[in-house]
Amino acid sequence: MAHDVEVLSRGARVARALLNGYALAIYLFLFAPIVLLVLFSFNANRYGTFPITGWTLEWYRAAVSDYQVHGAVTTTLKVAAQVTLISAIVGTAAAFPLVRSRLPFREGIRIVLILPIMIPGLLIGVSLLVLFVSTFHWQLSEETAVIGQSVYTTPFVILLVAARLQGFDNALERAAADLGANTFQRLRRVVLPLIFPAILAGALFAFTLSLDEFIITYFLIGANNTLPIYIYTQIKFGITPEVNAVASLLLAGSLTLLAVAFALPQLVRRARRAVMRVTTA
Amino acid sequence: MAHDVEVLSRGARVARALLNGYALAIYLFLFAPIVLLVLFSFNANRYGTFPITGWTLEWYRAAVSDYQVHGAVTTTLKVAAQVTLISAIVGTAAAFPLVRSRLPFREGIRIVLILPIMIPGLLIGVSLLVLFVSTFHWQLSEETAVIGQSVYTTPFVILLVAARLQGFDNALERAAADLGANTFQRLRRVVLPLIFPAILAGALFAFTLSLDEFIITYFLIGANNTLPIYIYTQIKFGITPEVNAVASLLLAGSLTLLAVAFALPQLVRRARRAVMRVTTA
Amino acid sequence: MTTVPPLADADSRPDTAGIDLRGVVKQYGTQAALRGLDLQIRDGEFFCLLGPSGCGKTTTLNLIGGFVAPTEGEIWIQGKRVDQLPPHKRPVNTVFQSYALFPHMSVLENVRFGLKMDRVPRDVSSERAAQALGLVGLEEFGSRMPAQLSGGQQQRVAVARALVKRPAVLLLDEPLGALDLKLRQRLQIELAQIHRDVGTTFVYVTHDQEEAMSMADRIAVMNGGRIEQLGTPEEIYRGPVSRFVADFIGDSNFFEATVEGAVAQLPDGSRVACAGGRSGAATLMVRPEAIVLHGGDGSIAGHVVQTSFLGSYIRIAVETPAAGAPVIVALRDGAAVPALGEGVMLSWTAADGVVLEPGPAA
Amino acid sequence: MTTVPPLADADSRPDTAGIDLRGVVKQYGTQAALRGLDLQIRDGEFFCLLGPSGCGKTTTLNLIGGFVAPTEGEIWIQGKRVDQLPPHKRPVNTVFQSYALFPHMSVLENVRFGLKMDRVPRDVSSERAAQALGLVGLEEFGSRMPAQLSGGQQQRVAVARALVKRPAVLLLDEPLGALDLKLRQRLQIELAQIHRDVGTTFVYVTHDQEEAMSMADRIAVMNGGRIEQLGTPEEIYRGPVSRFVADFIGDSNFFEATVEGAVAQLPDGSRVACAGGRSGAATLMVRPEAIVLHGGDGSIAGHVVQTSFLGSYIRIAVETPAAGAPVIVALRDGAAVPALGEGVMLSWTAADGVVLEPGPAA
Repeated sequence: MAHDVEVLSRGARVARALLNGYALAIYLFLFAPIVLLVLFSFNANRYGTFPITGWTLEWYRAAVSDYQVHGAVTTTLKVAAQVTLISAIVGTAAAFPLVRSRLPFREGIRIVLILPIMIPGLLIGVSLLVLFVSTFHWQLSEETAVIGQSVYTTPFVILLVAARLQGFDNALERAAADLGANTFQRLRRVVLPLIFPAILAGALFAFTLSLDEFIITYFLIGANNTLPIYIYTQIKFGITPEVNAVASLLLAGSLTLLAVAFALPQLVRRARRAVMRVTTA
Repeated sequence: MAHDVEVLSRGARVARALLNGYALAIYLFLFAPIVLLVLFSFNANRYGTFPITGWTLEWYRAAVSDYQVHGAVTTTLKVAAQVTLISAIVGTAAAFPLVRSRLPFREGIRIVLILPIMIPGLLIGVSLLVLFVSTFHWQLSEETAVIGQSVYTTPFVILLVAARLQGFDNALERAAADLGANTFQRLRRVVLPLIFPAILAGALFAFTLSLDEFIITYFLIGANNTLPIYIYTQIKFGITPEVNAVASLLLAGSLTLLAVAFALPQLVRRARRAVMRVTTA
Repeated sequence: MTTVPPLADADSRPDTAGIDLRGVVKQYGTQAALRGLDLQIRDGEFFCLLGPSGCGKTTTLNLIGGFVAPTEGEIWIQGKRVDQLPPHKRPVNTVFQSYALFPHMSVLENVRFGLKMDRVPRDVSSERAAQALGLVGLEEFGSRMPAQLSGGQQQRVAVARALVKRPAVLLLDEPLGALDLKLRQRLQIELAQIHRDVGTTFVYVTHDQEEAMSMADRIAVMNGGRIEQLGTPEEIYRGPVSRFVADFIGDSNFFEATVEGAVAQLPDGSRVACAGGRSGAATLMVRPEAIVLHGGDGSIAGHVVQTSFLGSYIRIAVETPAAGAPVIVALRDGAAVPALGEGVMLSWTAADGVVLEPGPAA
Repeated sequence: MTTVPPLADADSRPDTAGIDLRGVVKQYGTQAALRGLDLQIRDGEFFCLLGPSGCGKTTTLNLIGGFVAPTEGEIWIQGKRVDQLPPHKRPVNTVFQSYALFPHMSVLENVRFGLKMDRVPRDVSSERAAQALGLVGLEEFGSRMPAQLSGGQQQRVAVARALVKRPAVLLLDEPLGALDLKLRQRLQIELAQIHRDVGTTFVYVTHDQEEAMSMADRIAVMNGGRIEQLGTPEEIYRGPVSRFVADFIGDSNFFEATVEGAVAQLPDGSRVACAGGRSGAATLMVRPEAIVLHGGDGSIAGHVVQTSFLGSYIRIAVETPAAGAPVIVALRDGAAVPALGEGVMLSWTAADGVVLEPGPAA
């Protein structure tokens, strides 16, 4: 929190002020495009850019009543729901052996696990396309997109839950064993309740990633449209304020979900305490 | 490392074995597409899929001698070099105030800083396109792509360097001040040498991200081609073993860079010790 | 070097009371955490496993508790062989170093957890949990969450939670390590009282010699995966069998010496009294409070390099050619204190000069 | 409650020797870390700032070192006002708690760093650095990297690095905190010797009362951002001015009492001797080693709840209606030890019953 040194010579004080100003400028620059995107979506000017001629909600109204947007939203949510379910269940179960067991090459797996996160979506998309179409001769559909996105989102859940398990005080599980709980009772009464916030955060995270994912989905979903694909195809015809509005809505949804995911551990704790107060009162 | 409990009842032992097997299956599934992609790039079969009729380097030879690939590689490296330089310098300088100063809303900035990492590239691309084309009326070029990618890569450098600064023992800087070093001497002799591995890792990271970035580049680079864009346009015409080879090369390059970035702190330490031994001998 | 003689017939059933570890070896990979441990703990005693970190004391506790499987050897508790039983089937309960209270359960639920697992009816378990909380003086705290308690209170909840199951053996893994000195001293007295009240065997692990000495009936001093000495606090303090034990328990001064009968010759040629025992090269150990300044016959010469008033005693550091490090002397308050730099003579009675195997400084 | 009287004229130039803190206040936001500190440290003395964490002792050190700016007040070192000078312009050097050795420089480079900053020529700086390393007995370690040294060696390098600049004041921030007990005791003797050799003023921060007492010429006991008592170790041990000081320095027993003259009446009605001073409600403090068992006149009755052989003394805990917590008695080895549960009488001489302000238990 504090400065490294509080008492400064004059030269040092000037240098610090300059650096602070510079950093603020950088931060502004980093966030400017996003801010402008949102700004333009409220702009009455129908070219979706400066000058701002007035404020309007018209583009939002247009977007919300567009049947193409409706279809895209429905598909996006359907895919996201399936991806979330798969990632949460598969990811949680896969996180346990990563932290707990004597799985061979455990450290190796952990590093390699970061790969699907690091590997460009383009390559995941390409390789899954090769696998599904050229090898399995499957028809592309929502389901192939779900599988493709899950390959990308599951590692996030694994890492989140594994991090929580890593930080999990093993003594708690030993204490439960010591007090007579068998493996399943330990899991149900001690471990799962305590890692639940991480699972929930992982699920929310997977949901958000799925909402926003473009390239893997684009390769694998066939003729269907998700919201990012809708935005992409619209942009090809030119930037319109309607697209800005759709993009802003997608952004708002994603940010809200991320905020909830970050705040989750505290929310769960508070809810639990409230329940406790009621039950013991 | 160790199990939470070593002495198990038979039921628990069976459950553990099943879970381990399940997890291994998951990990295989997550890595299968990437492994197949590389496998197919060595496959003599010219449809780029099963059956594997023999091993060949022909697709690599074809890819390497393709003039389109040459052009894409050149552009990719030029863009990546510029992005790396910008991100490393801008990101390092911006990391200091984030950790050290009493910048207003410092905690807020830190959270918001994760946004360009979290925000889908699609939205960054769209908003920068709006900004550059509709607002500034710029011509799209390599330079606009460099700016766009930097918006996306710089936060990674900021976060990496900030994490190192956070873990930096402030007492070291105090000790330097105590021993008579002014602000600039402290920076030059103590702080920069010690955070250098993080800066280098951040730069490598930015380079890798730039190599692999598709969607922002696609929107902003205009008529030019980078390697990911080349792969994308090729895939539109159908999956060929040449594309598999190019994708595999891109993958190999990215993974090597990432491995170096992860191993960097240790490498730097070892190099330093070797130099020390020579100078003091 | 345990004082418990190995049983004549290795296959005979051990004594049905207490805990019996027979030839227990524990390897982690190629590293031996325990190198063949034979240990009998009597029913109802307050037993301490004492030693530095890595000596194997916690591994021993974990073996008894069932969290760790022995590589070799047998573990018997009250006449029943337990080494293949998982922890939830052993008649022992543990107070963990971190307390390991379940953070998502109230204090009462924590204490009742063990009874719930045993399917004790809810009304009975509530009553017994309240009793256990009473034993540790926390009747009023049942509805609190663990995070709302102080460290000392959490420690007491952990004791109540373990005792509520009425185990044959209570294992305690440095339960006072996280608390400050004054509180630790108070809880030492409390734990000893609880031990007398419930009559259960306590096996207590600590690296703090004062803690071990203040509570234990018997202490096993461990080092490098073995028991180096086993006995009452007084036996160990007065008659340490090795330099390691002498150094670990209490303060001590060491001299390299050549012993003949009851006389030890030191490196500077001076000859001092010692308890005798072995002859030839040896290490002579003398406690700081056993040294007399301005000694008579058989004294060694030195000069004072530090005098510190420490309240209950005055500590004098004396540099002498007879020893490598300054010799520490503890003077009772009220004794004549020499000045800094003053030359002094040191001596002690023969019984206070303990002769040990020769060995390098720790 | 400092024993240094405030100067009559607040604007007069302070003594040119030593360190002078005048009305120093330090606020962090709305939190006061120091609430008006007046403190004079004499040239060449070994001065200890002693107190629990959060008492303001480290803030005081940081204010002298220049890492923290005072909210109010002045700081003078050897007749020069320094509170607006950055650390690199003050005639002080610091040994940090974590040692803060530069991990990317060799030991010699670490020690030479300060001289390099002062543009001392390379040959001179090499010689002085070697000298400083010699002072701490590490001549041979110049080419090692800090990570290759043990904790005790790192600590000594930190001392050499700070002393090589020949500062007017050496600040030491719990420099032995990370080391184990035996090593700490050895380095305490060493540090005191270095202090005598170089003659520099040492200001030493610690929370360990034994450490403070064993080295310091004078101690300032701090609490809640103020100095609670200032004096020599003996003055403070024998005449603590408050329950806090008595509790922090040494072991102590407290009794609620009503004092009249040299007699204190305890809650159970018994009347015991005390040093007197104040009348009415008070807290009576007696050191464990000052209590005599089987006392005569003016004794209090109790029964033994624990006896522990602790080597250099035997600790007896006695429960009595006269005190809330068990009374701790330290018997010298060789004294008659009462049995557990036995009834005993306790007494002490009038001088040993220190009368303090009434106050609740800590």
